[in-house]
Order: sequence, then C-alpha cells, then structure tokens
Amino acid sequence: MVTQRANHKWGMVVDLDKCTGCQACVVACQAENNIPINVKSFYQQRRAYQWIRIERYWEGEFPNVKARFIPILCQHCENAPCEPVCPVFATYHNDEGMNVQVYNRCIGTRYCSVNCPYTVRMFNYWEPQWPNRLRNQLNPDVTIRTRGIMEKCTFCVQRLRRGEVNVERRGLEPLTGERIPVGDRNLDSKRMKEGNYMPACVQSCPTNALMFADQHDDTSPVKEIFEEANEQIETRHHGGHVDEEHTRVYRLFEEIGTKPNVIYLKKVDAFPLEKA
Amino acid sequence: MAATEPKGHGQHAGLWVFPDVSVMSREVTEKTKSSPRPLTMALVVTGILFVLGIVGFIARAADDGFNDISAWGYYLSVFSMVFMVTSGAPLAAVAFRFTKSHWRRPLSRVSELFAIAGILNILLFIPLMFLLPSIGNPDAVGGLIEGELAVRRTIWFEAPIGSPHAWDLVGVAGLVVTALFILWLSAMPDMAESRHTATGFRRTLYSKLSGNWYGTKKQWNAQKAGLALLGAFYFMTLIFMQFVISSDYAQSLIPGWKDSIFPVIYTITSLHMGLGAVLVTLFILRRFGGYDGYIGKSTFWSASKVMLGITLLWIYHLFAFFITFWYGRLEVEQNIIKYLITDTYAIIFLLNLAFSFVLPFAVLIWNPVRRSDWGPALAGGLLIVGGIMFNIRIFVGSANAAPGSDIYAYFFEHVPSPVYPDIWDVFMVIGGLAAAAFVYLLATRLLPVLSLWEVKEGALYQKWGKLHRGEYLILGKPE
Amino acid sequence: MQEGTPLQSRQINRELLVSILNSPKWFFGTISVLGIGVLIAMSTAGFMINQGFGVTGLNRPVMWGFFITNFVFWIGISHAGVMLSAILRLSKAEWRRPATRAAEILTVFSLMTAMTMPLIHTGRPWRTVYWIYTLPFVPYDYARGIWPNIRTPLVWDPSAVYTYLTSSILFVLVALIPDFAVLRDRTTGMSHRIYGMLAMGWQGNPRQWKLQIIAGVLLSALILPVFVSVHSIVSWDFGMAVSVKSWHSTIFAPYFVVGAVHSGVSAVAFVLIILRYIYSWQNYIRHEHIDALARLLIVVATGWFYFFVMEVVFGFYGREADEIAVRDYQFMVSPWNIWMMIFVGVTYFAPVAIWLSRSARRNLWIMSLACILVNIGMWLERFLIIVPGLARKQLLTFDWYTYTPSAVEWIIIIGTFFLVTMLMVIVARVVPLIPLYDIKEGEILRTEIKVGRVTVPATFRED
Amino acid sequence: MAKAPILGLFETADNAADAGDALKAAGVSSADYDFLTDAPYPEGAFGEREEPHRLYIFPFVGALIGLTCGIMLTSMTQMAYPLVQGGKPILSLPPMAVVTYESTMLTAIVFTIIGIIFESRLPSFKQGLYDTRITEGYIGVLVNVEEDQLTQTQTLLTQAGAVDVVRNQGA
Repeated sequence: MVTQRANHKWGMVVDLDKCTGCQACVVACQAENNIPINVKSFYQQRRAYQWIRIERYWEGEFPNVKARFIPILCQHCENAPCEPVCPVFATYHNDEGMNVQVYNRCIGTRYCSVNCPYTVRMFNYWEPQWPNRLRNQLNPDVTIRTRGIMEKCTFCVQRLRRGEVNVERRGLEPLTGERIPVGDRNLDSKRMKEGNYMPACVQSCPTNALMFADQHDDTSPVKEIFEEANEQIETRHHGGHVDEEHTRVYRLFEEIGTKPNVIYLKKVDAFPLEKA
Repeated sequence: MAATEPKGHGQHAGLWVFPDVSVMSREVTEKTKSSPRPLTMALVVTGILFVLGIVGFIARAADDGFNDISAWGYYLSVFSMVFMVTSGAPLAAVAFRFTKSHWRRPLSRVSELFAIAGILNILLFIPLMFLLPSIGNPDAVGGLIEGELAVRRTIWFEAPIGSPHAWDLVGVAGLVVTALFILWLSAMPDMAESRHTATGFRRTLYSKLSGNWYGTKKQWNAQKAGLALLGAFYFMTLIFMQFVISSDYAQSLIPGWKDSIFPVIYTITSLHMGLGAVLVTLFILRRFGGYDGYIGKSTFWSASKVMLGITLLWIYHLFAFFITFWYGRLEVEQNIIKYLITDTYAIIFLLNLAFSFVLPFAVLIWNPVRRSDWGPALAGGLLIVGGIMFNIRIFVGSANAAPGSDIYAYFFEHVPSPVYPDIWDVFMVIGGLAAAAFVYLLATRLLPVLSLWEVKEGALYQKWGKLHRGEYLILGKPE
Repeated sequence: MQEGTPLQSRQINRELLVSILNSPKWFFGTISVLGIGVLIAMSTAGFMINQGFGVTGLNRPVMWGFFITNFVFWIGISHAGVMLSAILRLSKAEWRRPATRAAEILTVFSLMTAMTMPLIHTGRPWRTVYWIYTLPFVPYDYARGIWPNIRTPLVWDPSAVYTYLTSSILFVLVALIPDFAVLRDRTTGMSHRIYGMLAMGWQGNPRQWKLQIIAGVLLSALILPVFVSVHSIVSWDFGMAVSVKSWHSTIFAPYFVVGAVHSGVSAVAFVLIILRYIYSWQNYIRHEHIDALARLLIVVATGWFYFFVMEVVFGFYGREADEIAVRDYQFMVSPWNIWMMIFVGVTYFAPVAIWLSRSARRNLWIMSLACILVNIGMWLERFLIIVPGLARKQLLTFDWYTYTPSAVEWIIIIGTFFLVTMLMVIVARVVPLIPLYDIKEGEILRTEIKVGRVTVPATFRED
Repeated sequence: MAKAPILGLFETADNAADAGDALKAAGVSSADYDFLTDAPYPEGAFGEREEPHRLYIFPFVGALIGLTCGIMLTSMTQMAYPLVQGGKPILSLPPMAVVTYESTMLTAIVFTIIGIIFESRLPSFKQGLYDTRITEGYIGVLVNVEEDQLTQTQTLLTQAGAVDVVRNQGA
C-alpha cells in the first residue's frame, strides 16, 4: 500500500555571511553524484564538472583586498530559460519545483547550457573515467553520464526519493525507525535532517551556510525567507518600493525573471573596506 | 479626352490608359484653376475641423500646461499621424522614380504634394519640444541618484547640447525642406510650361519658381540628377528621423523598453499611411476628379503589389517583436507586452492588427480586386485607419506609462490602466488630421496634381504593338 | 536593359548545353580533388564523433562555436536563390533570366550543407533522429508517446528549413521540365531515357507554357514568405536566448534576413562570373547582368547596414552592465575588435565603395573580389555575434572565457566549402545552369521603340 | 472514323500563325490543332484558343489542409505530453504559430506543384506525334483530323510554308 506523497516545493537558501569558501560542498557533490575527476586539463580547457562551484571575487585594491565567495549551483528556476529550448524534452520542471534533467533523452544540442544565465549546466566533452581504485566509491543511486549529454545539479534527488520512500510511504522515523502514524507522514525539516535526506552540499557545509527544505513545510527555516522574497516581488509589481538597505534576501539575476528556487542572503560586512 | 486603348488579349483590357498628351496640359491646368463645389465644401469642412483642433489644443494647454507629458498623449499621437502620412507619402514618388517604373508617373505629383502638408509637422512639433522630459534626471542633480538612474535611457547617450529637443526640430524641419525641394524640382518643368498662360497669383508663383527653365538638355539632365540625389538624401533623412522620433517620443518614455525593431515597425507603418493616402487621393481623382484619362488602373495594380508586400512586412516585424518579448520571461518585457498588446491597450491593438494587416491582406490577396481601382484604394483607407490606431496605442501608451518622475525608473515594473480621450483630445486628433487634408486640398489648387512632364515622358516609352497575331504592351527601358 | 546580339535558339541550345553534351577535360580532375577534400572533412567528423566533443575548442561558457556559425552562414547563402528568382520574377526584371537557375541550385545545395552542421554538432548525433524528424506530420518516437517540443526554436528550425528545402527542390525541378525536354531531344541511350522520364513527355504546347509561366510567378510568391521565415527562425535560435544579452534583441529576424540576402546575392554573382569564365557564356551572362546585381547589392548592403546600426545602437541603449560587457568585448578587446573592424569594412564599406563606380561594376575581377569580401565579412558577422555573446554571457565574471577553434573544426568548416563546390560542379554536368527557355523567351519578347533618332530597347509585356 | 495526328514544322512564327488561320478557315475546330514551341510565346501570339485552368484553387486547398494539420499537430502534441517548461503554458500559442505557418506553406507549395503538373496534363509518357526539331526553334503545328482529310491538311500546311510535315507511320 502506497500512500499519496505530500506535494513539496524544494528550495535552498545560501547565507553568504556564513560562507567561508571552503569548497566542502564541491567535494561532497563530487563524491555523491559520480562526477568525473576534474583533472588539470579540464580546468585549463574550462570544461571542469562542478555541479556546485565556489566563485571567488576580489574586492578592493592590493594591499587592502577582501575575498568574496559565492557558491553557485543550478538555481532550479521556476521560469527556467533552459527548459523550453530543449527539442527532446530532456529537461523540464517537475511538480516539486525542481528542474530535472533526463539523461536518456538528451541528444546534446547544448542549447540549454547556452540559454542558462548561471552557466551551471555541464556538458560531457569526454567519456567519464575513474581510476580503478575509485570504482567502488561510485554512488549506486546515481547514473553515470555518458559523453555528449548535459548534466547539472539535481538537488540530490536520489536522497529526497529515499526520504519519501522511507518516511512518506513506509512511514519509518529516520532515527529510531519506529512507525509514524499515517496522519503525519510528512517529510518535515526535522526528519530530513535526521535522515540526511538533503543534498550532499547542505549536509557537508561546516558553517551551515546552505539551508535546504520544503517551502511548504511550516517547520522549515527557509519558509519565511522565501515568503519575504516573494513579498518583495509583489510590492514591486504594485508600484511599491523595496528598501534595499533593510533586507538581505535576493535572487541571482532577478531582472531576468527566472524566479530561482535558490535564495541568497547578502553578506553583512562588519569591517567594510575604506574606499580608497 | 484621353484616347481609348485597343483591346488587348486576355484579361488585361482596361488596365492601361494612354493619355492624349496634346490636350493634357490645357485640361489639367483648367482643372487646377477650377474649384468645383464638392471641393469647396471639403475645404470648408476641413477648415472648420482645423479650427476645432486649434481650440482643443488651446484648451488642453490651458488645462494642463506643458509640464507633464502624460496629459498630451493624444496630441503626441496626432503629431505622429500627420508626420507619418506627410513624410511617408513623398517616398512613393522618390522610390518608384528610383526604380524607373513607368506606372508611377501619374502617381508622383500626388505623393509629392504631401510635402506642402508636411509644413504642419514643424508647427505641430514645436509644443512637443517643451513636453519631452529632459534626459538628465532632475532628482540626480542634487546627487540623490547616481549611476544608471542619473539619466533616462535614450539614443542620445551622453546627452549633447540641446538634445534631443532642438535636434529633433532641426531634423523634422530638414526633412520637410528636403521634401519641398523635391517637389519644387519636379514641378519646375510644369510650372515653366504654364507660367505664361496662367493668370493671377499662379502666374507670379510659377514664373518666380520656375526660374529660367527652358527645358534644355542640360537642364533636364541636371533635374534628373538633382531628383535622384535629393531622393536618396530624403530617404536617408526619413529613416533617421523616424528612428529618432519613434525612440525619443515613444520608446524612451517607457522605462526599460529596449526594442531595437520598433523604429522599423514605425517606418513601415509610416509607409502604410503614406502609400494609403496617395492611393486614396488617386482614386478620388480618377473617379470624381475626371482624371480617368490619365490615371490608369495599372498604377493601382502595381502599387497594390507593393502594398501587399508592406502589409506582410508589418505583421512580420510585429511578430518578431512579440515572440522575442514573449519567449524570454524578463519582467519588464512581460509588462510591456501586457501594457501595449494584451491588457491595457488590447482593444486598440486588435483594431490596429485588423486594419493594418488582416483586412487589407484579405482585400489585396485577390487578383481581380488588385486589378480594380477601388480595391487598392480601399486597402489604403484601411491601412490609414490602422496607422491611426497604431499611433494612439504607442504614443498615448508611452506618454502615460510612467508619469512624473517614474520616467527615470530603471524598469517598467507595474502596468498602468489605459487613458481615454476627453473632448479636447478628440478635437485635437480630428483637427490635426483635418488640417493635413485642408492644406493638401489647398496645395492641389496651387500646382497641377498630375506631373505633366513625367506623363509625357512615359507616353514616349509605352505603346501597343503586334507580335504575330496578338497585341501587347511594349515597355521601353531608357538607360 | 538588353545589350548583346540576338541569338538563334539553335545557337542557344548548342552554347548552353556545352557543359552537358560534351564533357570537359578538367571535370574528373576537379571532382577528384574536391572529393578528396570532402572525404577528409567527413573522416574528421567521424573522428570527432568517435572521440567526443573534447577534440573541439568548445568550453563551458562558449558551447556553440564554428559549427553553428557555419550553419548560419550556409543558410544565409541559400537565401540567394529564391531571393533573386522570386523577387526578380515578381518584378518582371528582364535581367533575371540567366541568373535564376544557378541561384536556385545554389540554394538547394547550400541548404543541404547547412543542415549537416547541426547534425554533427550534437553530442550524440546517432540520436538526432529524435530531433530531426520533427517535421510537420512526422511525430517521432511515437511508441513512447514522446512528441516534438514545438516550443523550442530548434524544432522551428527543421520545420522551416525542410519546408524551404522541399519547396526549392520542387521549384527547380518544375522549372527544369522544358529544359529536360530539350536534353531528351539531344541525347541518346540511357541518358535519353532518363531525361525523357524527367521531362514527363513535355511537348511545349501553349497550355503547358502558360502554366509554366504562371508556375514561376505563383511559386515565387509562395516561396518568398517561406524564405523570409527560414532565416528569421534561424535568428530566433539566438533571439530567444534571454541569458545571452547581446542575442536577445528583437531586430534579429530582419537583420539576419537582410544579411543573408546580402551574402547570398554576392555568392550568386560570384558563381555567375565563374560560369561565364569556364563555359565562356559571354553572350548570356553579360556585363549588364553583373552590373544590375551589383546595383541591387548596393541597396541590400545599405539596408543591412541600417539594421546593423540599429542592433548596435540599441545594444548600448539599454545601459545594462552585462550588455555593455559584451559590447565592450566585441568592440574594444583584441582580437575581437580587429575582427569587428575587418568585418564591417569588408561587409559594407569596401564593397559598396567598389560598386558605386560603374567601371568597377563591369570589371569581373573586381566584382568577384567584392563578392568574396562580402562573404568573408558575413561569415565573420555570425562568428562575432555568436562567440563574444557567449564568452561574456552574464555578469558572473568568474565564468568568462574565450574560444579558439581546434584543427578539427577548421577542417570540417573548409570541407563544407569543398562539398558545395563539388555538388555545383557535378550538377553543372547534368542540368543546364542557365534556363534555356527563359533566354529564348527573352529573345522573342525583345523589341525596340524609336524616339526621334534614338532606339530604346523595349520588351513585349503581357500585362 | 478515328482521328489521326499530323505535325507541320515551320521556320518562322508568322508562317505557323498563317497555318493556324488557314486551319481555322478550313473549319478545323480550335481544339484540334496546337502549336508546339521551344519557348513561351506570349499568350495569343498565334491567335490560338484561350486555355482555361484552375491552378489557383490548388494553393488555397493545400494551405487549408496544411493549416488544419499544423494546428492539430502542434496543439495535440503539447496536450499529449504536458510537461511544464520554463513557466510557459502547456498550450503556448506563439510557438504553435511558427510551426503551423511552416506546415501551411509547405502543403500549399506541394499542392501548387501537383496542380501545375496536373493542369499541364503531365506526365504523358505515350507522347503523341512529335519532332525533335521543335526544340531547335522550329514551330510545330499539331493537327488532329479525320484520317481521310490527312492529305489535304498536309497540303494546307505546306502552302502555309511548312518546311516539313510529319505523319504517323502506317497512316
């Protein structure tokens, strides 16, 4: 007997104030999603596979400079520019607010990557290879992508699916394993944390700069952040004015109208650079 | 009266007229001098409407002053209507003279005479100089706003002295003057021909303007070269001025509207209105003016093909604009589509679409209709209405998109509701159009509406000839 | 506009069928050289497909490069044919007669060549069947119930290009029927039978001729909208991309179409000059034809320049930092600024300066130089639109990069030029590249008008 | 009494036209003789009969068929595979317009081609009486007459200036 899934809308919040640019998320993603080893030449040819990457920007002039870090991953846009341009329906928007990629359909026109403002879509220029000693670390839940197709961040959909099966369908508490009454078999953020049903990057972030949860889940920390962001859009639509000083919430390239499901929180700079 | 044509083979009978040049000059000058009753009636009516328009203008000025452009949307649009017609119409003469088409000969003077009505453009434009908000953001002066918001988005990037207002006026004036020069140069032989027979003010006018034209070979060559050069120059100036007007008074008033195809659409609409006006005038002359001996249906037929072409061009460019804005999900683009097409001005847009594309296309696609004289004229009338709708939609929309200082906002973030005309606006729109008609009617009394020398020249190169058993038209192509 | 001497139809047959009835010595040599070039390109493509796209110069921001550029270029060349034959037929220009056939055939072959580009540029070409068979009426992968995603320009493309290809092939074949009849009467044996089949028992009675003439005009009128739509849709491949600032411009459709006509007509002029040279068709491809083409080209080029200026002006108009970044990269950063200068120079200023002088228009060497310049420029135009736009896609400067094509790409690109040339040379052996009956009609209809002492060339017109 | 074809070849168009007049005078109905040329002479150059045709129907029919097919294909495929893409409606009209337009034009053109071939009575592989000299500039006058009148038709054609007269073997 399979119970009906709750309808989810996943979202991520990146707190730039906490991000130290330690690249733990990048490594975790690499390990979780069977991403090929990025050898030196890949970086030289600008073909490195990084479903999530830390972009580093310098602020100010030497000697007084500051490094700024921003982790960039697939923004899982509501109005994703990459989706409608695929001739073979290889990428589309599923009902959980995720932008999914169907590897078997992809024929590699690379139009989606061209049309992605965040350049987070990777193309497999070569057949992926692992040294033999790493064969056994491949994640059995994730397909290995062949050459010639696009791939990108999936919000670790395989982990979410496991969570759905365990909690919502089989109804087991992630930690204790006792049965949950049919009434509240929902994948709230507590259970997600307990069962690690969250993207590898979020799980591995040492400063909790990354938060991932269901936007419909009242207990989730991201809920009010998303609500705040949506309110801002509403006010601007009705000719109102948003005070940029008193809000940290923003989305990448908001004016493109992609409505990402990833929200960034501005850095609060305690010691700003004195303007030279 | 004109000689009747021999019966050709097939369905082409009745297409060509071969004017009897011996009596043409006398007849046409007679017609120019005479003032039949319907004409005087039309003059009176248009004159009254003209006055109404002036009244409307004064009232509007008294009500709102010249500070806020959002009250003047309809005035903006009526200026653009007159500008489109009077600047687009002479292009018909210029372009088809350029392609050496014989059928254009009866048409050219009719279209050139619009240059006189074009003088209105300058008068109508002067108030607009005061209406257009400045490029530099007045709030930015106090250093309150820096960077992108310090200036409006315009084509005058760094805002040189007096731009855009003064330069626009210079451009409009230059365009009008060029058109008048073309008219003068092309009318010179005709004026010279009748400068001695004419009487009254016409005599003095003709003899003044025709100078010492005696039709020597040298003079003819000079005239042809001059017409070609002026024509090319006029064409360039026209394209440029329409680009300037359309982006200064429409595009740059809607914050964040970045639409590189809009000037092209504007120019095409202007061609619609110009060619439409020319064909309607030709039809009236042929049917009621007694010029049927000189204006053959072939003129309508050939013009109708061009018209069909520009009708398709219009919808093509409109779709190119629409699909590009629709496909992207940019907020500002979605809002502009909502504002100008789907929500606010939806009805006007539908009318515009119907009159600029659907109906004319449905009329012109039938070969027999194109061969008639009423068909193309009807399509021309429809295109004029479509152009009027276009101007109302675009200019009223632009003037009211961001009233006050929002005009310096960076994005067009919320969609305002439509603005309906009040009585003064109606007065101004009708009055403006009537003014153009009024001036044009006066102009037809001033100069012959038929370019005599061109028709005579054409008579040399077109005749009927036999090939074996059939009889066909022979067209000569002089180098 | 008719110079030259009147021609007998015997003479016309003899001179225009020279390329078919007696085989020139250079033929097989040329074919083999070209064929080897094509083979090299094909094997290179095979190598690329076998190895993966790593062998190209593409990278993450710049996912489209030479192949797409070349695709757009050949589509552009293909616009010559219908542009010339349709517009000139409709406007009943006398000087169209020798130009139409060659132009239409060039259309067909450049279209075919263009379509190979998107095929080999996909990551998994062996699966492109799922994409290409999205013609109207041919839904693909029916079994799994997956249907074409008609929302993407990449599906508008095939539908438009195949419509264009089908209709121009049919157009050429229908116009060829009378000439096939001529060949049927001149040949023997196998070729006689084949030409007989193709001529479909053409007799040349008034009814057939009347319909042939109507067909020319009607089909032109029908194909003209298709030809406009094709390049518009190709341009929308770029115009629909919101994320690349310099691409998302409303003017792209007309801008690309005019540019295509510009390069295409120049290409046709060049082909005509070559034909005149190798088959010594001085009586048919006369100086006034090239002259007329050049004068047409002045107008086209100026129109193109207008759209180009519009595109650039409104690029800066937005004052958006990301757009400015692209424009700055295009116009300021070396080597792109040098390419940009070369492109504008050889696409507009140099050729138009040449075409403005009558003597240069009538000098075939200078004309062919100008035409080649235009096509180099138009190739550069597409390149300078596509690559800088991608290299400076958005303001994530961390991801900005550039693009340098690899040898593989160069070889395949050059191979396409070999391919088109080879196809043209082969087809010149089997069908007349100048429509015989069109020339003969011109001879029948030509006459003169006497005005005073001078006689003006004139033509009989049915309407 | 069957009709038999006879073909007279003329050097000049005027002679051919004379032959046409002569045949008309001799009471041969205009449906029974035809002028075979190697180039399109303007309509009526030989005073021949009008040729009615219904070619203009074909493109319209084709366009209608293509329009319906295009609309059905585009709309039904979108409905049949309802995946949300880029926040666009499942049934998005502007893309439909593009593909529908192409299919309309394609069918219109294909139908026109069919119409041309059909209306000009091609292919007709069992070609009647014909002479290869026609494509050399000679003008053929092809007459269908009762077999007993063949000889006088031949003389008539020769008087009109035929350089040669061809008849079926065995007639």
